Amino acid sequence: MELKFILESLLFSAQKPMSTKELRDVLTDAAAHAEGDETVRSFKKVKEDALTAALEELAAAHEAAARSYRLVCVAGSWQFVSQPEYAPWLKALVGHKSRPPRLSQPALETLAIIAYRQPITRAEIEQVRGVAVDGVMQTLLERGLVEQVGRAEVVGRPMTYGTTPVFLEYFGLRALEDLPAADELRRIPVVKPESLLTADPGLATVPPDQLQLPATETAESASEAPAPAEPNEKPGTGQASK
Amino acid sequence: MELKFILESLLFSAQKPMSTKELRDVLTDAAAHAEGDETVRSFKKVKEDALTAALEELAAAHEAAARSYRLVCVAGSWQFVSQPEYAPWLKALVGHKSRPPRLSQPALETLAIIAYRQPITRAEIEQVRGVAVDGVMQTLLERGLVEQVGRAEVVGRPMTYGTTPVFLEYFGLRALEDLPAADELRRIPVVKPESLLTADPGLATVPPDQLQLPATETAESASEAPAPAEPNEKPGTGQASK
Amino acid sequence: MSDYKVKFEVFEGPLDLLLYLIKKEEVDIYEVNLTQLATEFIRYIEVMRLLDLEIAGEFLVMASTLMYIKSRELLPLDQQVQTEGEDEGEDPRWELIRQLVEYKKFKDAAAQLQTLEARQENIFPRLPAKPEFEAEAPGKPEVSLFDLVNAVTAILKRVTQQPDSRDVFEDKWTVSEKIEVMIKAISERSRLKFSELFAGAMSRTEVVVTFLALLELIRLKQLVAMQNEPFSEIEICRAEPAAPAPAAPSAPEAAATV
Repeated sequence: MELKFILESLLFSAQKPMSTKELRDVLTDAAAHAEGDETVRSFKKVKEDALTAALEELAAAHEAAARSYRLVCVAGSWQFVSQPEYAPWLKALVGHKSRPPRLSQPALETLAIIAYRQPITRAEIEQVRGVAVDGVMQTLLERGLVEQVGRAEVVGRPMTYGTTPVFLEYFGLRALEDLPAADELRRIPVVKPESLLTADPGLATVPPDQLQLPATETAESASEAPAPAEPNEKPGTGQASK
Repeated sequence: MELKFILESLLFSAQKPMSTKELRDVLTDAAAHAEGDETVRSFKKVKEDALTAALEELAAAHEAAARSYRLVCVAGSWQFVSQPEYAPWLKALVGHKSRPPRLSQPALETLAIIAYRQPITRAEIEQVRGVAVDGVMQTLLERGLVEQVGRAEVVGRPMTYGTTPVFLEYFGLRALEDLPAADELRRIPVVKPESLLTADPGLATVPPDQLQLPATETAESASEAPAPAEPNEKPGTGQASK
Repeated sequence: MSDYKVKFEVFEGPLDLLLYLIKKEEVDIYEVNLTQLATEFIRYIEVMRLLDLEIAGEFLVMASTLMYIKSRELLPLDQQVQTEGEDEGEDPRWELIRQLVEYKKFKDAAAQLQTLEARQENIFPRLPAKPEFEAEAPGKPEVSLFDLVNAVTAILKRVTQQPDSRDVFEDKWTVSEKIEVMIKAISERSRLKFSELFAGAMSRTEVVVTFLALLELIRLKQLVAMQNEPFSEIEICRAEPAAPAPAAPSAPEAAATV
């Protein structure tokens, strides 16, 4: 029985990185429970040096084997890690059992509109956001953040929506009154500087009428919108889910 | 990028054993999120056969490497496991947890009969063992090693039993075909003659052919069997199981 | 007495006892002398009776079968022929041997399962920690709209508590003016604390206007709001200019740590 293989079996099964001290403790503990097993007892007091040497040898062997994982020492603790080039598959592996994802930006904006303007119809939401909200509404309804609260007394009597107690819980609010400055946020007119005009009126807090811009203006501003990057798709935004 | 190493990295990182279907799903999912990555996309539709072949190759490579762990297939799912000789240290690592009690001799015998002859009725099991199996069956059912799988098409339509995936896991078997000496003990599917059915309700299966008697003889001998008591229904047999 | 009982129960039934007796004789099952076997079996049962032990029904059934076999053996040959002449297969001796052979095979199979069971106890599956992917940027998650909204609530409360906030009734600030102020501030210092944006606000309205300006700039991808950890102070900084090559994902450094 070689020390390095004992260490390998430990590191391969361990759920976290292990320091040489922790490995040594396991060897000692195993020896204490070994009863008559002389082999197990013979590893009772392995020197730190011998441990480190065995681990180095092991790491070199795995490096040489050039498999999809390596044995590495990070901050004094040893662990097996997968090679970075397999990340696309490992992400897919982890992704399968991911918790409900964070709300997307469109979902948050839609939710904000509903929160401040409830009860509100789908058409009104779309007027504010400037885009269809079917998919987003579906998500919000499924996650129980919004619900149907009645019907608007207008032609067609469309459904109206409002937020749920789950919504308050999700954002750590005690009540709807805790939404910041509801009154002000509803009333404040927004007059945007020419240079920053955009195509989609997206702010939840602004009444639709104040966002209606002449069509020409909108088109122009869209084409000259500064830095047309998509931050949430850029690497480095950290927004990234999981 | 070789398929087998991708699979290796997945099994290396997976939190549970994975079937070829699950592995395939991960490959497909990764391809769907690959965007421009042609390598990742190239594994979008790997055939089940190719997967299995790659896994077998991988398992053989790990076997040949003779390290402290192996890649194995248990109950149709692949996972890395340690070699038994490192158990003393791994037990120390996990803290000497108590395991479920080992199965008793009667339980093992009953389980063997069910494993090789499934689907099988309780009466048939008792006929082979020569004793009642009520208590033992209870234990096996509770531990999830066997389950009801249907009903025999004989008088009284008694329940039939079979083994579960837990059974394969418990004994570290890949499939029922891996049972030792399976051929010899496995039930040969033979349509049972009418006479036998009426003679002994509950007997759905047929003894292995090398032990088989001509149907008529069996029927007669059964009806003529001396002391036709029902051993399994005798109270106070004290024999019972556990 | 209970000791005897326990010992007796070591046999998993009459077949088990018979196999034990056969093994003791060191003969093949097919060649066993059934008459002798019957005698021995019945002797066991007699001992049990003498000791007044409870005897399982299966043993009694087997005893009577064996006695039947034994009695047939004792019959004169011509009478045996008469019985057997009907059909060889009904021979209870053959039936018993068939049962014993079959039972023996499963007993052996059970022993093999036991070996596997013991082996399996010493096998430990690799149970890695869930793979983690390093946050793509140095750990600066963007904050949600509602993190901002919550933050502004606190500021509004503070402004409301200022005694002179009502004096500044006439509010000159517009959202666009605030936007320009903010762009200027951020170009001078790359990073601003959320609270700094509101530090000079004299009224609720000014806070709200500032906030709307901030939201607008975030929406226009001019600024990003970040929070190093939940509930820490939100920071505002310039949005990074668009990455020229979005085809360079951060995969290489995203090694899964296990």
